[in-house]
Amino acid sequence: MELTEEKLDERHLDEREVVDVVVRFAGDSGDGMQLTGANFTLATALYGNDLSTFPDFPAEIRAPVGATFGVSAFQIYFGSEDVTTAGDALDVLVAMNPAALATNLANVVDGGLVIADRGAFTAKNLAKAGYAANPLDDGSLAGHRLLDIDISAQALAAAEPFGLGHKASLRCKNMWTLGLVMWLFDRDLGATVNNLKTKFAKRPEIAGANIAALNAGHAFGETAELPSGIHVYRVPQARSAPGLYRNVTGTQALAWGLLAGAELSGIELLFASYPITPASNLLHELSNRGDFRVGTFQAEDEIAAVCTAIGASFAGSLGVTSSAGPGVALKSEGMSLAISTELPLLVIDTQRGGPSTGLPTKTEQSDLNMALFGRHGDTPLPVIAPATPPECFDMAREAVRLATGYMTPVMLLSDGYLANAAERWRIPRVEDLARTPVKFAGDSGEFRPSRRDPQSLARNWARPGTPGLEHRIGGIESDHDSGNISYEPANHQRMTDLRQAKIAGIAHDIPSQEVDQGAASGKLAVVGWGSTYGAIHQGVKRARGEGHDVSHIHVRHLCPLPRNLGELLGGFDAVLVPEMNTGQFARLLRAEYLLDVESLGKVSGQPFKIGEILAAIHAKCRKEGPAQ
Amino acid sequence: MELTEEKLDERHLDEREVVDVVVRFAGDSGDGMQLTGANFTLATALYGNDLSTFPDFPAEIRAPVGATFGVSAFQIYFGSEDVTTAGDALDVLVAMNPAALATNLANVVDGGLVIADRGAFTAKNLAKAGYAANPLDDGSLAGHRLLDIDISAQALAAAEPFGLGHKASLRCKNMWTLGLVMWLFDRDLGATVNNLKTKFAKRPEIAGANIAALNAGHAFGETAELPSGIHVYRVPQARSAPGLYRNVTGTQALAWGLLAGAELSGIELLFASYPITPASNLLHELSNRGDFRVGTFQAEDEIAAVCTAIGASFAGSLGVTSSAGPGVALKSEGMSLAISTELPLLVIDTQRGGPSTGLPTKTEQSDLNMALFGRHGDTPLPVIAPATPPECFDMAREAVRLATGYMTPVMLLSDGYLANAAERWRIPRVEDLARTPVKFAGDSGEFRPSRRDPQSLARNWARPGTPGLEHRIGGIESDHDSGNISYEPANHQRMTDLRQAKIAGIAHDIPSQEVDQGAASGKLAVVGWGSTYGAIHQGVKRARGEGHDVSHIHVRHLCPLPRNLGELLGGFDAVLVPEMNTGQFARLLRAEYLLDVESLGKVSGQPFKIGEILAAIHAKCRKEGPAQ
Amino acid sequence: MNQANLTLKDFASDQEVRWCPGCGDYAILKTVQKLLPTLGRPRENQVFVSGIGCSSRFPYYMNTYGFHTIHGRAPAIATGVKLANPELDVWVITGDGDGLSIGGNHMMHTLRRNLDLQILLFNNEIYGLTKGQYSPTSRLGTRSPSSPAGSIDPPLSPCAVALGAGGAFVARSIDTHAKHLSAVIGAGHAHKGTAFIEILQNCPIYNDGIFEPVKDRATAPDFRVEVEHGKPIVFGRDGEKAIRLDRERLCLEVTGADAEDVLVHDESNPVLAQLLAAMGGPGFPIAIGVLYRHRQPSFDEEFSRRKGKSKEGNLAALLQSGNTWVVD
Amino acid sequence: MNQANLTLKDFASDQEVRWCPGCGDYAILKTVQKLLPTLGRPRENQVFVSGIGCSSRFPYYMNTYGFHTIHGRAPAIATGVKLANPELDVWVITGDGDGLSIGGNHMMHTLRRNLDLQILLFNNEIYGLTKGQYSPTSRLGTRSPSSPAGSIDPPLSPCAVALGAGGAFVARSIDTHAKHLSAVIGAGHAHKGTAFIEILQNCPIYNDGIFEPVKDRATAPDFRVEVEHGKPIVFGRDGEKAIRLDRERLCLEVTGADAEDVLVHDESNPVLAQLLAAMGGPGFPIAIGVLYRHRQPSFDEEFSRRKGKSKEGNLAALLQSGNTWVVD
Ligand SMILES: Cc1ncc(C[n+]2csc(CCOP(=O)(O)OP(=O)(O)O)c2C)c(N)n1
Ligand SMILES: Cc1ncc(C[n+]2csc(CCOP(=O)(O)OP(=O)(O)O)c2C)c(N)n1
Ligand code: SF4
Ligand code: SF4
Ligand SMILES: [Mg+2]
Ligand SMILES: [Mg+2]
Repeated sequence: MELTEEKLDERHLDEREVVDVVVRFAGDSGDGMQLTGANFTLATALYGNDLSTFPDFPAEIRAPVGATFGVSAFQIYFGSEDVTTAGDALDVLVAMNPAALATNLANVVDGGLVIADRGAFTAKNLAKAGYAANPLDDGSLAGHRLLDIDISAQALAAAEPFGLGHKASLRCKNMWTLGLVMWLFDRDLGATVNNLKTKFAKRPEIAGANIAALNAGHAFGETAELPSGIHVYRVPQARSAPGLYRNVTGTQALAWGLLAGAELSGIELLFASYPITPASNLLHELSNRGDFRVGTFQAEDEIAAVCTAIGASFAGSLGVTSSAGPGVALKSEGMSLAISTELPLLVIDTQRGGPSTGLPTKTEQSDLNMALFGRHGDTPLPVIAPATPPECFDMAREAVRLATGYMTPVMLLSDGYLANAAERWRIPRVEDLARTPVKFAGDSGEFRPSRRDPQSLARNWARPGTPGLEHRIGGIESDHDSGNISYEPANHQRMTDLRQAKIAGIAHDIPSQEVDQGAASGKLAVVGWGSTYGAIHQGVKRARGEGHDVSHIHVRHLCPLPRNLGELLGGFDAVLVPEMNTGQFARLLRAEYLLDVESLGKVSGQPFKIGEILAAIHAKCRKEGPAQ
Repeated sequence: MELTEEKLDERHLDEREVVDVVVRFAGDSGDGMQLTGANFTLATALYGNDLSTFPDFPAEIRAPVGATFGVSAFQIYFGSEDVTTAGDALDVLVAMNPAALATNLANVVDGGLVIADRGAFTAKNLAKAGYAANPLDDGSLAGHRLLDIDISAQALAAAEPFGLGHKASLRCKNMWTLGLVMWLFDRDLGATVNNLKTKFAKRPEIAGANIAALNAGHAFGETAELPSGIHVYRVPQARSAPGLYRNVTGTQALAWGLLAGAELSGIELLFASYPITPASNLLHELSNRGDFRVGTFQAEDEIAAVCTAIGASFAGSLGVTSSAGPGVALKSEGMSLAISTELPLLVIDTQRGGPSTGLPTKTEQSDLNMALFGRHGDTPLPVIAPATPPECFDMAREAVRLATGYMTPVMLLSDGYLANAAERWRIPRVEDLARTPVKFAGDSGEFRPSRRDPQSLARNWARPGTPGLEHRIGGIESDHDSGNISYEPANHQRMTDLRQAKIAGIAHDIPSQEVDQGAASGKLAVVGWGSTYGAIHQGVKRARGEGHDVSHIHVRHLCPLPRNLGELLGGFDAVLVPEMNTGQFARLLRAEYLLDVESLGKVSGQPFKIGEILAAIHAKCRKEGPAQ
Repeated sequence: MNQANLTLKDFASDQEVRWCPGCGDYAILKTVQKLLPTLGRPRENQVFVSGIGCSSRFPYYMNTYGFHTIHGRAPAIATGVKLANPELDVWVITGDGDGLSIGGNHMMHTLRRNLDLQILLFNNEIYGLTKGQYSPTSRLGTRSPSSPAGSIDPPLSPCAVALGAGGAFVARSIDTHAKHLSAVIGAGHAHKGTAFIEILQNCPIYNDGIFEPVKDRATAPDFRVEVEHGKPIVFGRDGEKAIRLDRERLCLEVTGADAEDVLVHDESNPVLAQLLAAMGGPGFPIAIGVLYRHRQPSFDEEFSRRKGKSKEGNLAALLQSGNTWVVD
Repeated sequence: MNQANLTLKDFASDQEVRWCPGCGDYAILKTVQKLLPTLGRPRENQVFVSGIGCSSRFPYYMNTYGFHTIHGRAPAIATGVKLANPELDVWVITGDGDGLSIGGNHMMHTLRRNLDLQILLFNNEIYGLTKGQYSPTSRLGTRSPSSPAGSIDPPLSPCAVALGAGGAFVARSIDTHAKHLSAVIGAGHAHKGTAFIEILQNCPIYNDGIFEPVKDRATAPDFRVEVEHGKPIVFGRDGEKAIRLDRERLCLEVTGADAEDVLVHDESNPVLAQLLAAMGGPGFPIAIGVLYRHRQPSFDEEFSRRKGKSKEGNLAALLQSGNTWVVD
């Protein structure tokens, strides 16, 4: 199906009270936009809004000042309920320089607010951004609300008393801007002030200057004469279940889920990895966690990483490895070994734009085929995919459960968007989390590595160091009964069948597929997996609001698929699968259920917009008949 | 579908003239069975029979004498027409020792002939083969024709005059046996005599002893009183198109096809590989061909091999690399680079039993999924598979044509059976082979690596060393127009679509799918790919002979599929896909055409038997209604 | 099981040994099976990890824990085993192809990290299992199925590579020289850190006799020299020859055993180790024994120290760390 | 184009250079762009092949043939380029991560084969592109996102690895030391065989200043020494210090420039090369310049000789070789 977009033309800022808002902070890499966004996010969370955020880094480490390709941005979508994406279009754009404006303006809604640092709109910067004339002056922003302030000057003034010198004082301009935006949405400055004090505990003059700038920005909003139509907007608090909350990124939640999984299973993790964008953060996150049941190992390459993990699993830990597409491709021979020797293993793929080096900092879901089929021989393994940042916590634990419970490698698919996006999370109580204890073979009775649990078909697991359980395993086909090498034709067939049956059997041990939104049968099912959740959720919600008979089904277990999925999908006249690839999951469903599943592919390195999902639903409903 | 077998109970030896016969020579690795088989094959070809052969090596390099796991065998199926497999069951078994008998007897048809060297049925050898009593004496061979001769003694006697000493004289027993079997089928000894003279040109006494043994074996058949029912069998000559013929293995034909492809395209090949069973023979074959347009390079590993090939392609040669499953898995990251940079490349996978190290010396087709889907990102490439040893010659040329014509990596799938099996081949005249010349970009006009042929969508190819065409390529997404790095979302979508369209477009440039046997629509289509051709051909032929409405369709282009395939298959009530994996091609057809294609999987390391195909057809026809 | 009473038999598995008749691997297997009971370490703590190759079948024949993995990756897998459980004695069994061709990178990095492993590299200068192609240690001009006109790649010297990678225990021995081999492997086991041991191994099928001069009783005294720390480097049938170092030109020379400046082996000197590793060629013996030994912290010691605090972390506290808020 | 008239500008592509401000890569780029027109070789015969990393962006900025490939594999891809067309000058651009971590094996085997390539390894002792994790050349204790408490793996010495692999041209230079760098690269280009050149490169973002002592005008004379064949190894602000070799203990020492036994550099001596490659640490300067140079046949020369007969083969004759028969 052709990808088109519908503009969600929501002129939020025309009202004083708005349901939800999208704000984007954009500037040079050195402008501190990520820090600004993080503090605004925290204030927003404390205010009580639901929210979703996404940092958007440039590919270059440090681009020259003022370059369009060096723009670093942080986007936040917040509102009074059910926020699940970082937003399609911008209500507010903070542009710290011309490049930031040039690269983001097209995304601002009509009547949206642009806050620009006039001080940075110098001739040089304008030229770098490709502007012939200054857009702040030539009327090209007429359709928008505009706040053009010499923020640089304002920040310098606010920082002056702290005697930092020009360059360091100028660095406070992001806090000045933050103060202003805080005022705009009635957010409290307290948490940011505390953060600044902690961060610069050893440099109180820097903390002071930043806090002064923050306050000055806020005061500016309160006192200055602003153009009409710019004022404080109220975003009502979200209705949320009671509990303790925090913000969490996909990577954080994944890391913590692994730690929780280890603790709940009573097993040690060995996390072996080789850096690669956007997967490295998981390595970084866990490298700090030596006080938990995890050791981290930076290997010489991805092959060594997966092999080290496999070695750890042989020795009775759970080996975990993590990479992005190019690195996961290199792990495939190792994974085949783990399948053949039936060792637990966790492979986490944080997908990015492909093929080859592709678009390393962008998001995509195009490694699904590789996860399912990318190994030599018949090599089934479970593949799972969390849908949201908080869900990464649960799916990491699920991966640990499946790997150790079935003695199998498990692939968990994340992506560049999911890894970096943050959402509100109601922190679970550790006591409430299900325990999934691992059992090792004991030293009683005659031991064979090939003995299996009749239910799960998992072979038993003997830890080296246990007297009496000495045994050998390897990647040559092994005899079903003795576990020794076997070249017997019938045995190879039997073992192949067994490997299939073991993985297929997991379908009995996972939740049956539920419908996320809408009826369990009807005209159209929009079926997603992974990080497309948020956009599909919103798109379906809006379409349903318009009266369309459409449901949202989101699949977390991609292999084996939930047992009821075929029947469920069969109950719809049409099935549409939006995914950030050329239709890989759609193809899986077609082969599996012989349903004429349609693919809505997007391969641009960008997540789906709500408007794209909505447009596809509209197109589909037009084709299939009028809304009911 | 469940795999079962039907015994093709053809008691060929009950007649004096027989349509076809299966002979298997089996003995210790040191017994020279491969040489024996090769000479018998040549005599059979010269006699004018159609034939198909398969050597069956043990996994061990040199097993201890007399061990069952050390049995080396050579099987030949020959007849008066249309021989396409090495045969299901044995009409004649030559067992040079008890181990050879023990491991092969079950495969001999009732009334089949067993020729055994009584001299090797010593207590020690019997014990090693697991016999409590001597099967030559205890009546256990009663259902068979038996020729038990002290071949060792006969050979010693024949070799005596040449003064070689005991050990070397004993080595002549295979030639003695060959002489006897030659007599049995009225074959001429001349070619073998010549071969022996050439082989032992420097050791005339060895040549002499072997020739004497050969003649003695033949004379024994002519003169000795043989048990009733054992006599000379006449196998009528095959009716063949006129021309020059030879025997050729899949590996040989593949190697020669590559050389021919290079010559016909006017391009140099760089063949870079790392040894692995059963792919190494292709490296060996080409390492001897320095006088053709091919350089061979033994790399340090498979990754280096594929990368060296890619480098050669960048430099204006055609890079070719070859491996089996574990090695091809390692090449996947490199292949993704070649797809992204649109360089020609040929990857040949001689599939073996998997997963992991699996069954290295056995055959399987379980790398299809990997070939189609085993890379990160959306990475389409053409996948083709020859069906018979002679066809390897044509498909190798086809691979060269596609790779250079479309600037794309191509995967060619062979397997352990196809690589080692030999069939009769009518040698084509080189003048008759189609030329597929490669065009390089010239130095006229403004050059961009991204410029493409509007028809094929292939980008143009500039050879380093050409003045004025200096340019850079790489694995980061490149701009559709300029070829420079581009992180533009819309461009990535466009390039992704382009890569899909380029490969999909090849469907217009390949033959449409034909029906190998039977009608173009009907009750049942048996659809195969690769080396299963022979068994399916025979199975369908027999079923059709019995009056069943069944057709055989064999697919050579697996990606893209022939344009008419969907429609063709849609014309059958049922589609059955026998393949040596758990149903990978069947799944592809299901997803592609939404037809309820059924899989007949065999994963035992062994090729299909005709009887297995036949049984499946019977089962299917029973289900679908009586034969018409 | 009482460790003290274990014998060779206790270390032999029930699997039939399937190397070719006459293969040097048999001798190495016997030596290791005989050595292990004498090391005073529990059998259940012994783990043999191998890649793919004839040599890599080794673990199947040891009645210990064993893992026959994939081609070239044994050092990486062994690293995982050791990091997961540093109590284990981890042995890597590899070949010249497995360990230096496809597996060269893991070999290099394992040596650099100095993980406490024993690496036994069976060097037969050929790819045995795949039927005899030349390997990265094959001599120039080696004719093989993939180099019918003779190989053109200069070979690697395994010990030189190990030293270049920073290996802290580098030794060489010979398959059938049981006493020497046993002593060298024992020393490697005693060394805390990566012990790299090259074992010259005959492949009678594909590369027969290449080490014959250093193995044959008659010729060996002229073609090999056993170096020992603190001892002069003397060889020859009657110990009549010796090695001296030309300290000006920095190269080794053959001299008489009675010369004044016979070189005394110092296994702590890396320069000497490099010279001895490279020694060979016309007139020179090759050196066997411990060429280099240098104690330095092993990676697993450091790793364990870091991991020491494991399990002290409080999960609930982690989940609640940083900024949180309550909705009631 | 008339090669003789080419200048630096002709070797600069139209792509905007995108390294961080202050990155040492800029200086190397300029040096190479300036050097190439002086080599007397056609521009169209220059091919730059790189892996992945900041350094590996290099080929984009050269107006020559260029291939930005995948992580660690540049030497293998360059091998293919050179074998396909030995007329080309093939340059490999790589980093400490690209060339020695993931790519260590190809590096080693390329050096061993002695293919005629120039390998420039930009050693900033860090993974720049992936935002600053420690690399295999990072010093012990390096704090980075993946080693927050300090790294525990001893680093590799690139030149030592190259020598261990049998490298026949091994040199070291410094990003901003343009004259020296240019001379060393020029020498590498002139060398027939693999020229391995380690370039100490500053990454101001993730590993700023690690080479400051050897780069800073004030401190450099004490911290580095330029070795030249046949010249005494002398350093210090006033050339007052020198290196001598303790020929008994086989180790280097710092002495006065007026000492009698100042070491004279001999680039043909592998032992000396190893000593100089390893030189460093408290009190010692590091050596820059050509540490080792040894002419031996290059792989591509041998390969081409073998391939010489190409196209002589007759296809029809091949297809009809061996046993055939006619059916009429
Ligand atoms: C990924 C992969 N590539 C190639 C092979 C084929 N292979 C198996 S063993 C081997 C070489 C063995 O040589 P070596 O390590 O010297 O062992 P040897 O047999 O000589 O003891 C090769 C190339 C494989 N099994 N897996
Ligand atoms: C297969 C693969 N693994 C990992 C990466 C991620 N990666 C890119 S560059 C790099 C390291 C770069 O370090 P170095 O070679 O030292 O180059 P520098 O950036 O420091 O110049 C890594 C780990 C990748 N692109 N591909
Ligand atoms: S091929 Fe060589 S190395 Fe392998 S088992 Fe046989 S003799 Fe030993
Ligand atoms: S990160 Fe470091 S090495 Fe990379 S471009 Fe920036 S300064 Fe240079
Ligand atoms: Mg070997
Ligand atoms: Mg670096």
